Amino acid sequence: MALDKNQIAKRIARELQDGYYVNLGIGIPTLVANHIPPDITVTLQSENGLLGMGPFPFEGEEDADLINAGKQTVTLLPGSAIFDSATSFAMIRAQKVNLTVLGAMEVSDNGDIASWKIPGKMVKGMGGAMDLVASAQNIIVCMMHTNKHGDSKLLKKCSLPLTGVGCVKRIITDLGMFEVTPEGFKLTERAPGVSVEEIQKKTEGRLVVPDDVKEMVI
Amino acid sequence: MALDKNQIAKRIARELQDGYYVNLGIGIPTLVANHIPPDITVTLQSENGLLGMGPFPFEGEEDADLINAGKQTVTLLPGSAIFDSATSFAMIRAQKVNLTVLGAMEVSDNGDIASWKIPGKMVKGMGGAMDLVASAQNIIVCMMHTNKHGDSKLLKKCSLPLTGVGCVKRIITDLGMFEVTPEGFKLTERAPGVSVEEIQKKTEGRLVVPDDVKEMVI
Amino acid sequence: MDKRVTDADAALKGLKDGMTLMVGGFGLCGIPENLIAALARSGVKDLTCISNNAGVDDFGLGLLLKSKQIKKMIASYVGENAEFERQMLSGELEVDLVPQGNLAERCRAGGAGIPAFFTPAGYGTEVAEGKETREFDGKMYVMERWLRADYSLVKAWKGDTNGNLVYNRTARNFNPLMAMAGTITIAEVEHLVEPGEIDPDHVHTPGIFVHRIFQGKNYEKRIEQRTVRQRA
Amino acid sequence: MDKRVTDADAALKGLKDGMTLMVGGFGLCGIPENLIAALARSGVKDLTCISNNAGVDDFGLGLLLKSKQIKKMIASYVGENAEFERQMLSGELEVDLVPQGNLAERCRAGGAGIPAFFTPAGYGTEVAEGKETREFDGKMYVMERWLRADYSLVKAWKGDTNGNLVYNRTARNFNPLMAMAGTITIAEVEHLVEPGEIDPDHVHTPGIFVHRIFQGKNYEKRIEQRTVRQRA
Repeated sequence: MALDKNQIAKRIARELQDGYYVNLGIGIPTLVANHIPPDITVTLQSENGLLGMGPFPFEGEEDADLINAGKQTVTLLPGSAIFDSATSFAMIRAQKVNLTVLGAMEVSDNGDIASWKIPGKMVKGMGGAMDLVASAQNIIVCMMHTNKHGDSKLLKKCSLPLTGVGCVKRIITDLGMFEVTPEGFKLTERAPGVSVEEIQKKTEGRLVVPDDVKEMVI
Repeated sequence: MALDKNQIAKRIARELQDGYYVNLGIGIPTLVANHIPPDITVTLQSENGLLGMGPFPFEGEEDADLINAGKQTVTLLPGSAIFDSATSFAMIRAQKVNLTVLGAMEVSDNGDIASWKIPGKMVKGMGGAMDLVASAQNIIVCMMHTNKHGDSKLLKKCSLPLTGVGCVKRIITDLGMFEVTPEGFKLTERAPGVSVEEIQKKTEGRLVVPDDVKEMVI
Repeated sequence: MDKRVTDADAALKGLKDGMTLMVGGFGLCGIPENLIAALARSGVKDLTCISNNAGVDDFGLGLLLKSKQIKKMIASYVGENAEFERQMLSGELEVDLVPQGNLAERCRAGGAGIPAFFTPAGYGTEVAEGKETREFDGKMYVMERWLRADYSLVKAWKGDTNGNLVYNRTARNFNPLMAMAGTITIAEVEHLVEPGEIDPDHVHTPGIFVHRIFQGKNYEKRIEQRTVRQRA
Repeated sequence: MDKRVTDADAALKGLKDGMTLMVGGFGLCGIPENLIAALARSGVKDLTCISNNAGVDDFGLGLLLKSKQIKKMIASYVGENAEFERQMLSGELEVDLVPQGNLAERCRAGGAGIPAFFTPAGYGTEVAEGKETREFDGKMYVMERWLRADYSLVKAWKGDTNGNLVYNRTARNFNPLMAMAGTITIAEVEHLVEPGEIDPDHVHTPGIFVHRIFQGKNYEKRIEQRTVRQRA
């Protein structure tokens, strides 16, 4: 059965390591924060200028001056730091942030990503996504495997304007987990109950299927 | 009679305007701070990261963590600010500092300045001087008119390695005040009792002498 | 140097049609509410506004979009504003979308006298079209230019009459960078204090960058996404 | 993430001959005294040191010059150190003199992922020889590259175990910039505190830039130019 959003977030959380600084994008990536293993310390960076982001505030304790990059009210943890937007992207470009998790509209089998624009239709802007993907040493994209028309979002070539080129290292969809390799998307884990055949059918880009593809443990 | 160091500083101080941010170099320029007219507010910037520099501390109140660019112990005035070296030179390059006063070994009649190196002999380094002269909108150089051998320091062309090109706007020496113009050094004021002839004799670079050169009022 | 002016209207003196403005804030967090309201009142038009976002339909820069005072918008994310999207898609509004980190660095560069620099963000995408690219140490970069403004409008939590500013929490964001890059920088603050009341080590924006300052009033500080958790 | 190590010697783990180090401080103000002493004890050699100054003959980086542990020095002003001048003029020591503002900006660039930028300082002088120059808006600029270090050694007044740092007065200087630019950044602090004891708004160097931290001891904090005024 395909993964739901929380299961995707939970699987991504297993990629976290002790001491990591992590930037979580808007949407599913935000949910990763709910699943950080209790035995490790992970520090969340929010690109509007916050290191050490805590959970949402209790009702009545919201502070309009304290938000994350998704404009949500958040809190500070002991030992957090505030800085301006230039310093925030300084630490991103200098690869001090160990892992970036973000959503996408399309990914191509050479690691290109498109996530910010549908020409003539949707023009919200790229926010910090272009900076993050061009800089991060480790990027995980999480998204649904297909769009609402059932078309694959794992492509030979992105059809939408790019956010970054050759930058995506790993992808998690509702159907499985993939590494971007010179040969294309390498299937490393499939969602529980999802067949290799279904994934093959729903992947337009080059897909590499190793002999033994384990089922994902959530 | 030629001006002494304090008189030079006093004359420079008359160039200050209300609201100016000023960077004073090491040596004679530092003395300018003692002659700021009491009816104007001038804020001193020190390039090691200090805005609103106060006078030397009282004996026993020196703080090793509070020095100026000359490594002298100083104090803070109410409303001062501390910042890092990159921010300090940001404000210098962005021309937020209204006036820079510094010393020199040589100045040429097109506004070049040499102040940091005598090849094979003296190599102390340029410190912040190259940044200051390349950035400041208004630079006053103050120095003795001749070196200890009696040779002119106002030259056609600097013989020493340059600190900056075409940047000096005004020069004050012990003999007079000069503007750098396309025609060369224009004598605007002569030191009390110093003759135009003496200045002509001691100036190697092109000198423009207007019909009526006033005596400097200290 | 006492830089205080009476209010937002007085602070905008000299601001003319066609000028380029930087406006601090991230979303509605840390925006100069009083100055934006005064801009709307002033009727000044054909503005080029540099701001990370464009407000929402009825608040922040959205107010100036509604009144069609903005000719061109330079921003990184404008997804919160339907009127913006309409004006952009219809061609009424010129828009230059800039990666957020590039936007921040370009503002800082403007305030730091750095006319151009190389950045990895946007390489290989349409935002790099027509721009110089270059390889350094095996990685590709795009050359970006500084941004500067005729007027920079920023909001701080506290400021002294010398112009020294202190921001509160993530309301800091672009404000210190834009403060650096204005030919005239105007700061509105929640608390205007006398010189000496801010520890020099706590100053975020040194006063040299600020030309006019006043204490704002009636702060609405609207929250865009009120997210809370339940008490156990 | 607890980054504390026991002392300066433990902090230098992994530092090897031939490495490039940044060392914070301006003159003797804000230098990492404990780390410099530990470097001298360690005997590590052939170092390239990036620091605004080179200490004095018997203190600061002067200690490492005397013991000939430094192969190359990148600095802006070295006039306080006779041994330095001797080694440089004799050719024992490689020296790269860099305008102070360029040095600061190049360190920041290294810590900000900006591989190159344009600066006016040094244009037309020997420091621009062999470098690309370019005109922007009618003014000439020189292209300068980032500086980065294998280890950055910085000194702060206060730090927490997450690595967040606060500097005191002008002992700040190059420290925050060098902290950004180290592959491994080590901070020695006068006061090591627990997370939560520093107001997040007062942090000068966010902990993400710092990899190891310890509380230094026996600070000498030597004054180079003791200037005082008489009480009236």
